[in-house]
Amino acid sequence: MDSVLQAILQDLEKTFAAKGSEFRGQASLLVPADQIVAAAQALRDQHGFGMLAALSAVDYWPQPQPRFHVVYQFKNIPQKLRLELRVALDGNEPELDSISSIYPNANWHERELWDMFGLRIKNHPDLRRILMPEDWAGYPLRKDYPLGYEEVEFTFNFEEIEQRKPRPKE
Amino acid sequence: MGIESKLGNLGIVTTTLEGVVNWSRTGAMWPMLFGLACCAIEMMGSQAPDYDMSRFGMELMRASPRQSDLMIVAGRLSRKMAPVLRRLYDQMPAPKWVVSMGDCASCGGVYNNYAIVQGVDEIVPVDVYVAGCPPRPEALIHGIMTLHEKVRGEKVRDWA
Amino acid sequence: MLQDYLPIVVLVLLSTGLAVAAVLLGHLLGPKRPTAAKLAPYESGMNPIGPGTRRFPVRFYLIAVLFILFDIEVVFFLPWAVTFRRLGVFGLVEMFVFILVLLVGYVYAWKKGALDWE
Amino acid sequence: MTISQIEITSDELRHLVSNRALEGETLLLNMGPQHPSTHGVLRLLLELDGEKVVSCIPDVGYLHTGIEKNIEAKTYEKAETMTDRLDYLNTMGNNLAYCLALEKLVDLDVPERAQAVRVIFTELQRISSHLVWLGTHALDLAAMSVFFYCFNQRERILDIMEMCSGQRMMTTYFRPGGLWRETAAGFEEAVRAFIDDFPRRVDEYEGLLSKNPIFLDRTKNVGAMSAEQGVAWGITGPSLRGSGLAYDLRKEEPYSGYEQYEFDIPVASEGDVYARYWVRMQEFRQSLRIVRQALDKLPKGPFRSSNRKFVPPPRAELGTSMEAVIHHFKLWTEGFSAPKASVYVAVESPRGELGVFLEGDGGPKPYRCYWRTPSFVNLQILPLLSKNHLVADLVAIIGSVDIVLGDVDR
Repeated sequence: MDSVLQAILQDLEKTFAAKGSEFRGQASLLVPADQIVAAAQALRDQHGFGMLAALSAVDYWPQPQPRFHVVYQFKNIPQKLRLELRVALDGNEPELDSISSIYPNANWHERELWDMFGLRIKNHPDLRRILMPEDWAGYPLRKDYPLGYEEVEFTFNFEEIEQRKPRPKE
Repeated sequence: MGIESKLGNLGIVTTTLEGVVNWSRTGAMWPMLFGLACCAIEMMGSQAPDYDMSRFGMELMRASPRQSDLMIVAGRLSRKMAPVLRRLYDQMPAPKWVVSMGDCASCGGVYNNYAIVQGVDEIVPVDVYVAGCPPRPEALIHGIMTLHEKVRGEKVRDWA
Repeated sequence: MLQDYLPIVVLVLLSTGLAVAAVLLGHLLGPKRPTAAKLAPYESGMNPIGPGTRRFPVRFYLIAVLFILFDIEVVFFLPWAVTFRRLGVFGLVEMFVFILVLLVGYVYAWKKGALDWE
Repeated sequence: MTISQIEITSDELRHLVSNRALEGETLLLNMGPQHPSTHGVLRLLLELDGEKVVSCIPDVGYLHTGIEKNIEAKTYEKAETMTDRLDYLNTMGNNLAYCLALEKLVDLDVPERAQAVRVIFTELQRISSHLVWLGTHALDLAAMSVFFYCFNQRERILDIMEMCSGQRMMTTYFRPGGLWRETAAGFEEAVRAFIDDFPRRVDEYEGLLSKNPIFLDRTKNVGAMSAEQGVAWGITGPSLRGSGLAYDLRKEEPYSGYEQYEFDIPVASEGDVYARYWVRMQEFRQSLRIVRQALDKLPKGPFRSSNRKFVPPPRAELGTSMEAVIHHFKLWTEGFSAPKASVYVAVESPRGELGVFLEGDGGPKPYRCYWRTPSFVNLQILPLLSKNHLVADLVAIIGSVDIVLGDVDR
């Protein structure tokens, strides 16, 4: 991790009470949930991270304390730097502030977080499901959501599965 | 095909009504442009000059269901897309057939999960299943040839 | 004299007859299975928003009229092109006058801005 | 009869549609999932004032396949077959991104020859993906013959891929630690024959389109995008390079040996549909340059790393050494396990930055594998680009942003 990124990390750790870490040369910063909008604003304006490359979430299901980690990947194009910001969220229906006012492309990413993980995003311009049908129940990418697969048909259970398989209404 | 086969060459060809109608239906069966995913690229590949599906009367991929006779479901059908597929199938005029191209359309394929309809035959009645992920253009054309044989075998009773 | 027009009459009768026959046979013999879904307007696979017949801006009508105008102009070229040799220079001048008149109309429409969409 | 009596289907909320549409003055139209020029199952709710697009609301998800959920249910090695179907025009690129992320997570080395062959195949895949883009983009603008020429050339590339990996599109040819198998005999001759013959074809396409007045009218200053807009919206790839910013991950963060090859990044400045077209046409030639250099100095040596903890031993060894049998058994039943950490690796796919966020939990199955796909991000700017354009220009803009719906919906 080169020195410029080191300096940025120290500065962010002080101002936002964050905890930096490093793995295989990639810097990561754990920021408290309510500081995320300020941190994103600082990253873009002071440190020149112009692009929000990726925004996703990880579900540590059985462990309720920080149940979700929302992971932001920022990219500083002029200085060729990448930084990962993590936000820990607790409980099954967590809330999160939207940064789509700072990075416009966070709009769809946050809609996907809501759709796939059920993270309610506050003051998001248009929070709807993006990938699943509107009336879909449940949040698919959560660890406690079953993969929802169809039972594999063998010769011994072929008949009963055939009955249960929906037929096209002609 | 009719009596001239017994009485020798009468200079005219006699056939049955089924023979003529089925021949005309297999002659120009226009598929509907309904590519979903990776199989759609292979379907475009089989429409392109190297494999040229138009040799079998499939010259045009009609965009609207009103002018197409065959629906090739090329790709994986997601739960959100299922009602759309059913609506398109309903909006096709009467003599219509369905070819389910690829494993994902035929049985859900590698995706045995919440998002993919496990086989298009849950939504629309399928005539020919083409296996492969994605099936080679030759496999798709072979599937269409089997469909043509099936259509040639149809009887008047089926149309009633 | 009447004999000369016989082929045209036969042509007209034959063509309209064939067209009408095709449509009529299709209408009479073809199976009709209207279902609610089949009759719904097709909107690339989705539930159509609003009825099929909706109010359209007048610019479409303007473009349609301009097209008809210049299409008929082309239709008049055909008889001229067929008898081009026999008409000779007189036909050429006559046709250029005809084109000139329509050109004035075209330039007027162009300058008035009827052609671009705004 | 105002529009409010017509129930707008539940997924179109009224706050997105302007009130002119509610009074019925502008026309609400679905450019829906089944449309010849949406390059897949993309649905655009268009609000039209005559032919002019007042606003366009993309609605994606019609090809959502739950790939990330399926990856979490498979071991690291088996999960790679899921990656082929993501961006089905860039299967080798997806494999490369997944393998690089995995190799970084478990710190696995890749021999020189495997890196060079990976570069050759990724560039060939870029050419084949650009060929499909060019074919369908020109088809949308009524140049039908270009579609046939492009697909004819694409078959040559698919033959090379089938020769080595046994499959035309879903290759899964790259494996963690290198390649699945040594390249087939006759591989170098086939690739050399292709790169000797292909430049003539690119000039042919340029001759057909670049100075064609109809094509120029349809593409010049349509859907212009500035570089700042692009970066703010996270646009990457040829769409951003068309607006004047030379941001190419093969140069920014060289991976898999890209720093050895010298090639330049085509950049245009206008940022309109023609600029993006021009950038991709130059990328044909740059990819050929890379393949030629990689082929000339293709090193000999092993095609896969010899680290037995992650790479199953060759079958010949199974007869002689006991450790090989143990490794073989462990790797093919339970699979190798990765440390409890996360990694983000981004590669340059033909559409932009393709990033893999891979998180391991110490077990043999990926805990979370998020795909930052370029089409998902590039599509967000479509409403901005298509404002106040005609519907015909919207078709050209969709073609120029080059989205693949498998990429968008994952």
